Amino acid sequence: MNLLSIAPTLAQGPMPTEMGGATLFHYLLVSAIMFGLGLIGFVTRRNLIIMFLCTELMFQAAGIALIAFSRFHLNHTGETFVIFVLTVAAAEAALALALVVLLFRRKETLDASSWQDLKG
Amino acid sequence: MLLALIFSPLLALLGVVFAPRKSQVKHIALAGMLLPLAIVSYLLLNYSSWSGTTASSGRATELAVSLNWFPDIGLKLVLDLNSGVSVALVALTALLGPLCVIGSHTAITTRVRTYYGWLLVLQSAMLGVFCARDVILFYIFFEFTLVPMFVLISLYGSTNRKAAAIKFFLYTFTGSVIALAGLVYVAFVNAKGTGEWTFALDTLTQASQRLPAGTQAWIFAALLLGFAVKVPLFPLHTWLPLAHTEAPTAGSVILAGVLLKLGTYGILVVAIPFAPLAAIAFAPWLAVLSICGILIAGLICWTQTDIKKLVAYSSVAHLGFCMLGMFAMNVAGVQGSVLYMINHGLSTGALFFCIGMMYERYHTRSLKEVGGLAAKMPIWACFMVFFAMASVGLPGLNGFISEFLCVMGAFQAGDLWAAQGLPGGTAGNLGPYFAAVAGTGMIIAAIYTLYMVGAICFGPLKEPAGHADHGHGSAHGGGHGSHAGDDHGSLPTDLSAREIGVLLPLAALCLFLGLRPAPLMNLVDPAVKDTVAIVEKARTQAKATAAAADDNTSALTAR
Amino acid sequence: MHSMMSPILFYAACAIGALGVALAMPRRAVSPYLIGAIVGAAALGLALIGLAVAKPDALPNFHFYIFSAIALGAALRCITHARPIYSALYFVLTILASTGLYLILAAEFMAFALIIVYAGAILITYLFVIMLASEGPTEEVAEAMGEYDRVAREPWTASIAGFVLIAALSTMFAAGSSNLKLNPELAVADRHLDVMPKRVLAELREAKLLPDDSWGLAINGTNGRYDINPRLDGQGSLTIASNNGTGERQLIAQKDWPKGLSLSNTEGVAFSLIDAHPGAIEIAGVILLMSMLGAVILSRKKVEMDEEALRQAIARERSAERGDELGIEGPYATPGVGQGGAA
Amino acid sequence: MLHLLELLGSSALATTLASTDAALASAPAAGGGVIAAPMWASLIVALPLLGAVLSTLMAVMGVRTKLPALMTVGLLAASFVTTLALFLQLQGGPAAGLKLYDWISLSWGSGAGQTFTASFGFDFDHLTLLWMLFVTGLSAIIALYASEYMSHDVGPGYCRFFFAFNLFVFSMACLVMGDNLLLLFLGWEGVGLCSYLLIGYFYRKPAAVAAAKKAFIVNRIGDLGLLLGILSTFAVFGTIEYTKIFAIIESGVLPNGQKLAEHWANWVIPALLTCGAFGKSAQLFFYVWLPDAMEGPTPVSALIHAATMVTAGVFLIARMYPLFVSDPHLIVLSVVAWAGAITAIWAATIEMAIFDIKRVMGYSTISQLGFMFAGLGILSPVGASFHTFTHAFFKATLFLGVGAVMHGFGGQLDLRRLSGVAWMRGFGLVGIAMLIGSINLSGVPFTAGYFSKDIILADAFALPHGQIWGSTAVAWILLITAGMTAYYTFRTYFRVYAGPKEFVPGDDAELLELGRHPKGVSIEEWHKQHGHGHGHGHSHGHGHGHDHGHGHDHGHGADKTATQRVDFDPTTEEFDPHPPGAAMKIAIAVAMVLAIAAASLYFIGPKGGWVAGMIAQSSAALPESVATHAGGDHAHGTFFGFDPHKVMYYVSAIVGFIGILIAAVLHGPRGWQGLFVGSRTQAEKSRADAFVTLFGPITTAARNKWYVDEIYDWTIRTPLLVLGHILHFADKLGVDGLVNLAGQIPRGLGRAFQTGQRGVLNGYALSMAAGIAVLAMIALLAST
Repeated sequence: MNLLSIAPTLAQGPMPTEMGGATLFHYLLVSAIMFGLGLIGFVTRRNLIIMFLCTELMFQAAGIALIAFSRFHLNHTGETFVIFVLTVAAAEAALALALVVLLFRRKETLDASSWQDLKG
Repeated sequence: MLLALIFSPLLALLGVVFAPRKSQVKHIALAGMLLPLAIVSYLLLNYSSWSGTTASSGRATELAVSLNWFPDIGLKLVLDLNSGVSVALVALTALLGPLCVIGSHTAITTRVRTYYGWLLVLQSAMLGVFCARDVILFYIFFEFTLVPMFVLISLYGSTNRKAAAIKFFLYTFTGSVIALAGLVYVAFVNAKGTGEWTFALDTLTQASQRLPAGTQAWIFAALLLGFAVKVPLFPLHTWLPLAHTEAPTAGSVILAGVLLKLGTYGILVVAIPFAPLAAIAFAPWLAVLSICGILIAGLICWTQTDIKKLVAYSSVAHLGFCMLGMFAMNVAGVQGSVLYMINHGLSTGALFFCIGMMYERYHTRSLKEVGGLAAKMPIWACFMVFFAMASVGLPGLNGFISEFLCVMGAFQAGDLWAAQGLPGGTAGNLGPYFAAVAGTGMIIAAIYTLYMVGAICFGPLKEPAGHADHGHGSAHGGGHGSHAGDDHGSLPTDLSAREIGVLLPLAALCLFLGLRPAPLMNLVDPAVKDTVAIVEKARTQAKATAAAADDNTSALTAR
Repeated sequence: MHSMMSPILFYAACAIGALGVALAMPRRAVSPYLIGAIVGAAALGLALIGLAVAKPDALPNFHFYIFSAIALGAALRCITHARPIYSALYFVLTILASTGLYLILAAEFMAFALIIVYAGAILITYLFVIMLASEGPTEEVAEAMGEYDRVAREPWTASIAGFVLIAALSTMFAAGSSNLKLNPELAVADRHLDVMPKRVLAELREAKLLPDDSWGLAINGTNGRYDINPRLDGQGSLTIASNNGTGERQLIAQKDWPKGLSLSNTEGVAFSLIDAHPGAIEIAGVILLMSMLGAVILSRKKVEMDEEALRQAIARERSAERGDELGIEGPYATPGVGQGGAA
Repeated sequence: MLHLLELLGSSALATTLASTDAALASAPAAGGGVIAAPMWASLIVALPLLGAVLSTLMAVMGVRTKLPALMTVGLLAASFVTTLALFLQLQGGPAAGLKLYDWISLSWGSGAGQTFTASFGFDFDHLTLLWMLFVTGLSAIIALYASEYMSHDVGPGYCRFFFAFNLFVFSMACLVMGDNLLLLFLGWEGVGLCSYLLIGYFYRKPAAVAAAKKAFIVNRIGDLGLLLGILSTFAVFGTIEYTKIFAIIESGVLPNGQKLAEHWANWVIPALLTCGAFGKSAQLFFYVWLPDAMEGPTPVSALIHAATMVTAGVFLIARMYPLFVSDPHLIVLSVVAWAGAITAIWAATIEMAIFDIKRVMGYSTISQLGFMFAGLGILSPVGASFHTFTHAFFKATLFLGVGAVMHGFGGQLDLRRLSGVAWMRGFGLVGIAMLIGSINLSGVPFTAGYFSKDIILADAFALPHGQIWGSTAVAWILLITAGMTAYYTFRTYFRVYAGPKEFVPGDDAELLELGRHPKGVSIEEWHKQHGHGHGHGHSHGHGHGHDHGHGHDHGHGADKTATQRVDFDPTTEEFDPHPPGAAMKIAIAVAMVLAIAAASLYFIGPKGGWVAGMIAQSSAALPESVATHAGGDHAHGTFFGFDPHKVMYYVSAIVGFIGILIAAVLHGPRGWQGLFVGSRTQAEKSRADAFVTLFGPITTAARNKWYVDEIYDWTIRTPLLVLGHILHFADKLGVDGLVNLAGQIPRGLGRAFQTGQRGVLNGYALSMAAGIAVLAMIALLAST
């Protein structure tokens, strides 16, 4: 598809009709809600793995926002950043999960609240 | 010269840090302390040559040092000794420094470098406060005394030292931060008026005096709060007994001898000249607080069994007299107040030395455990009685002159005399009642001092367990091995020559200043009169304003 | 905000959403997640109504609704499901739905990359770890789930905080996005055509826009680049020049360009990455390398169960009347590794 | 450099010498009638000071001989000679002044009263000379006495004693001769210090320490009044120099133009000064310290607490008499008169009941001081001064006698355990001295005490009604007290000095050592056997050094606790009274002679005797306006219609004899021959004891000093101490509590937020999220 053909409308108005009339705000709203859910999950869940999953959720929310911005601005910087986010998410998954395994071996539990050695 | 005076202890600090052997440290430190003393002595000897004909404020002496520091905000490094009060206090500081080092030879045996190093830093900072003629510099020196003292208390104090050090630091620091706010505010107002930032003491003093009474009240309150904590004025005194009790001997001596004077000096040199109108308005209330301090602290002294705490509380009472004289704000009162700073430093410092010497031998300060030491340590007891008498204000010794002048200042300063046209009064808003009530403090002083002397020196000999078995004349070998670093085997039963050497100069000065205070009084007289003149000017100004207001109202009513 | 959606309805939706999420959280008693889900859906609907009320003529099309509803619903279940496995799977669903949104946003490359990397790689790792780190399944399924899975921590506070944040973010987004203007300078859409002359020539040739084979792309005299100037408004042009020595030039307006003469999304991303953000690639590479090393080191590390945990584990096991079989040594604390273990 | 010297006052002497003339030259203009005294007059002050310094040096050098005593006696004698020479030079002339240097000098303007100067300078007028004569003279005598009395303590203690002794004389000289009130205050507190040091001389005795403390503190209460008086004086008169004050008083117009007679200063300042005088002279409720002060060594009691220091109050009032009489209503003098009378009779009641002979003398001093104050109060400065003068000698004699007994009998002071002392070997002189002292005190005709007391009594009766409120009542009280005085004096005399030779040695270990020996061995043999260094009697003079050849060395203070002495055991040991040695005897004899000779002064000079002449030439003389009413031939008051000045000779003699008679009946020998040895048995003594039962609890109360000490303890000391404790706790809990509370605020906040810092990851995340949410909301609300 030719971006140029839809560029003016996308930039200033709703989405092209064939893709729906969503504006940037709609995507940002979805992103915000997803981020909020991820945050809530991170705060409420005690399972370390789920907590990491929730951070992934927040990454994802950020990704949607970035892609939407990228689309809005008609450049690819946002997408580049999503790649970066993806990289970080992958790295985090690798490291964090390794840590989780380690911690689990230590205490036989995934409960985040069993790790409060820094408690003041 | 002044730079050398202030920084020579720091020079010795290098020596202390890099001395090849620990045993050399105290000698280097002593040298570092003696250097300022030598400089001060030299300055005093040539007083006329550098002070000029008058040492009135606003007039730089030959010694003045003025270096740009942060020129962008008008911060300068200005040092001068153009006020007799500063000269006297610098001399006191320079004198107590070496004595503290000598007095600590046997008391401090662990972490020697740290101890003497901080002592030197402290000395430098204290000398700096009295020389600084730039409020920010003043404030920096003022605050920098806290750190060494904090270290000295928290490392070398007795059992409860940590809490004492923290309380000392936080309490005084909180106060002085408020004072800083006041100082900066004045500088700000001045900068707004002139368009140029400066922190020069004289400039700010003049700028601040021009402010309206309402503003001055706030400035005075801020400054006073900072300095009154240091003094300490009555309800703000609670850090002092704790700090004194826990501090090592030299710490107590310096605390009582010099650090408390930073507060009174600040009030005299900064707070009152900055806000004379407010000072006049607040004087009776502050005098009431001072008197409360005299009486309440005095009575509390009487109930103490910890001798160091007793002397600490007595400091509160004594400084109450000092403040009373200062808030009389006439020549006699302020003169007495300044003399009190010096005299209290000498006599109470010496008392702390004495107690420290006793503590080194018995490792207790409780009057329940030791007593009647005159039988065992007659020389010590003689000094103890002597300094107790000096601190109780016996005529002929230094304490009396200052106490008398303070009370006299309070007595004179009232409209009572002027209303009757009597010659002996001065302007002011205290009066004979203040003096009379404060005078009862002299009785209480006698009560608690004699209680202390009677318990510690006289009566049947009482020693803590482990000491009674020492035959007289024999050295204290063991018997109290519980104390870490206890190597006082060399301490004789009575005072050693070194210890006598510490106390004797103080005793001689007490006696000399008691019988012939004229040199000191002449030295501080111009500065005192300047301060009083500032207050008098404000007083007449306030009266003129009030009279004008009266005229207006009467004119209105007439209409 | 008002231009985008009705604030009152939106804030009400946030409140209801908070209620729904809090209700949906796993808790000690029977979790009313169904009710929570319904309430959450109601909230979503309310938000939509809010959008509709504010701008009835600009309703997004249903693709957006479907994908976002699936994504958010799955996300909700992801954070509320008591079982980690299901959470992970719901997360995959979220990812898939998100890719739908990506596609709508014309980010094909990212959509597929997301599926491959996230759904494919990362989530599989998660699943592995979840299985690795969960207690073995037993007869009573509920017992196998840890207390920490079954009970959420402070659901109400968290929901309220989260939704306050959502409300705040949304409000800001609304305000910000309505003020946001496209900056043509930053729009790069087809800008990189001048660095791929062969492709441009091929397209032109195929579209028969070149008079003959001797014609090629003209070079701009001022900057020395091919003179290809696409513009966002379609008013751009490119110049071709004849190579036969006459120096003849011809302008082709943008509207006459062949359809294929534009950058695909993948190409755009590639240019963006390599041309505009080469450092990011390097950094990403380093990060990945490091994380790989870290993961290797961490997973090789031998750990000993710490004593207190061991006691608790034993107690747990005893209470489950399994203590005798397992003994003191846990499954991951083999004898003899104590000395080398991390303190 | 010169400037510095000037600054440090090293050249003080030079400048002083130079400025003295100038000062003195200007003085007459300001104060009138002051001429320059010769420079050597300052020796009166300087010699005792030198003595103090030398004593210190001797202590430092470890002198273990009687050198300090000899030095002191010499210096004090020289001081006395100087005083005498000065007296002879100035006698009959105007007052002289000598200014050494400005002690405190302060000025805040050039106007009147804007310069405060307290110089180290002296005024020599007849009042000060009168005082200085007996102060220096008696101190020299008593120093001689003390040289032997204190000989058991040769060493640092001895030096300490004579240091304080010298310092006392120096302070007393400053007090008396100072030319301004502040120098008087210096002396005033200085004598207080010496009194403190000397009462507490036996510092291991808790009673002595407590007594010393009490003396100092009670004195300080009075001193506050004095200090405020000085300040008021300066405020009102603009100066504290006597000559200038007197000049103003004489003119009758204050610097502010008001008339002194109509100004409050004429009674407020005297009232304040009187407060100080009462403290120092143990009048009214201030008296409590003086009996306790008898804990000090007896020479100290004799000199300080009987003859000299306690009369400082009398001196102060006499010194400032012009101001006292400037009040037309004489309010303060009325108070002084009544205070004196009440104190006199109050102390007398106690004396009649107690048994401690030294305390009897102490209370007797209070009582006699009451006489002096009453004398001042009833406008008889002459009587008061004369009585001070005579009292100094005869009371010193009595004290020295008591000291000899105490010294000889192991510290025994209970008059029930001593009898017939006068007849014992070596105590004859003591007996005679006591008799002479007693007849003086009792007012037996033609003794010095008789004349001096007469003047007071006669002047009291002679005073017209209304001038001093209730002067006749005061007179009657004094007359009754005179009778009581006679009674208690001779009660002591008859019990202790007359009667059969019996005694129980006291429990003072130091003094017991002088006379103890095993049963069956005479003391001479005992000492010979043991090579004891004890001097005995006259042969050794002052040879009580125990510092050699004996196992326990108790020669000096530091070692005393180390040597535990075996208590005196009457079953195996005997005690021989230890008679006074030569030094003590000489001192007693001289004092005795002077006590007798003082009577002759009544006949020297103009009417009223030599003292009257001295007073008349001093500032204490009654001004004409007052004198026309009081004293002299213009007496308005009468004694039953007779002229009191004539009839009082007989009345007081009769009263005195009645007192002696009662004492003789109750305590004395039966019959004429009873004055001699063995005429009365131990059993007969209880005649008085049977008699006292009649009074029942009154005696007990009097014996316990009317429980005044206890009352003070419960009304002042304990409440204050309790208040101190309360304040201490209030300080700790309240003031410091507030501070700590302020310190707790950050800590509490920290605690409050600590719950968020549980170490739980979720918690941190939650707080972070909530924080961001809140911040975002704030930002939003702020932007809209």
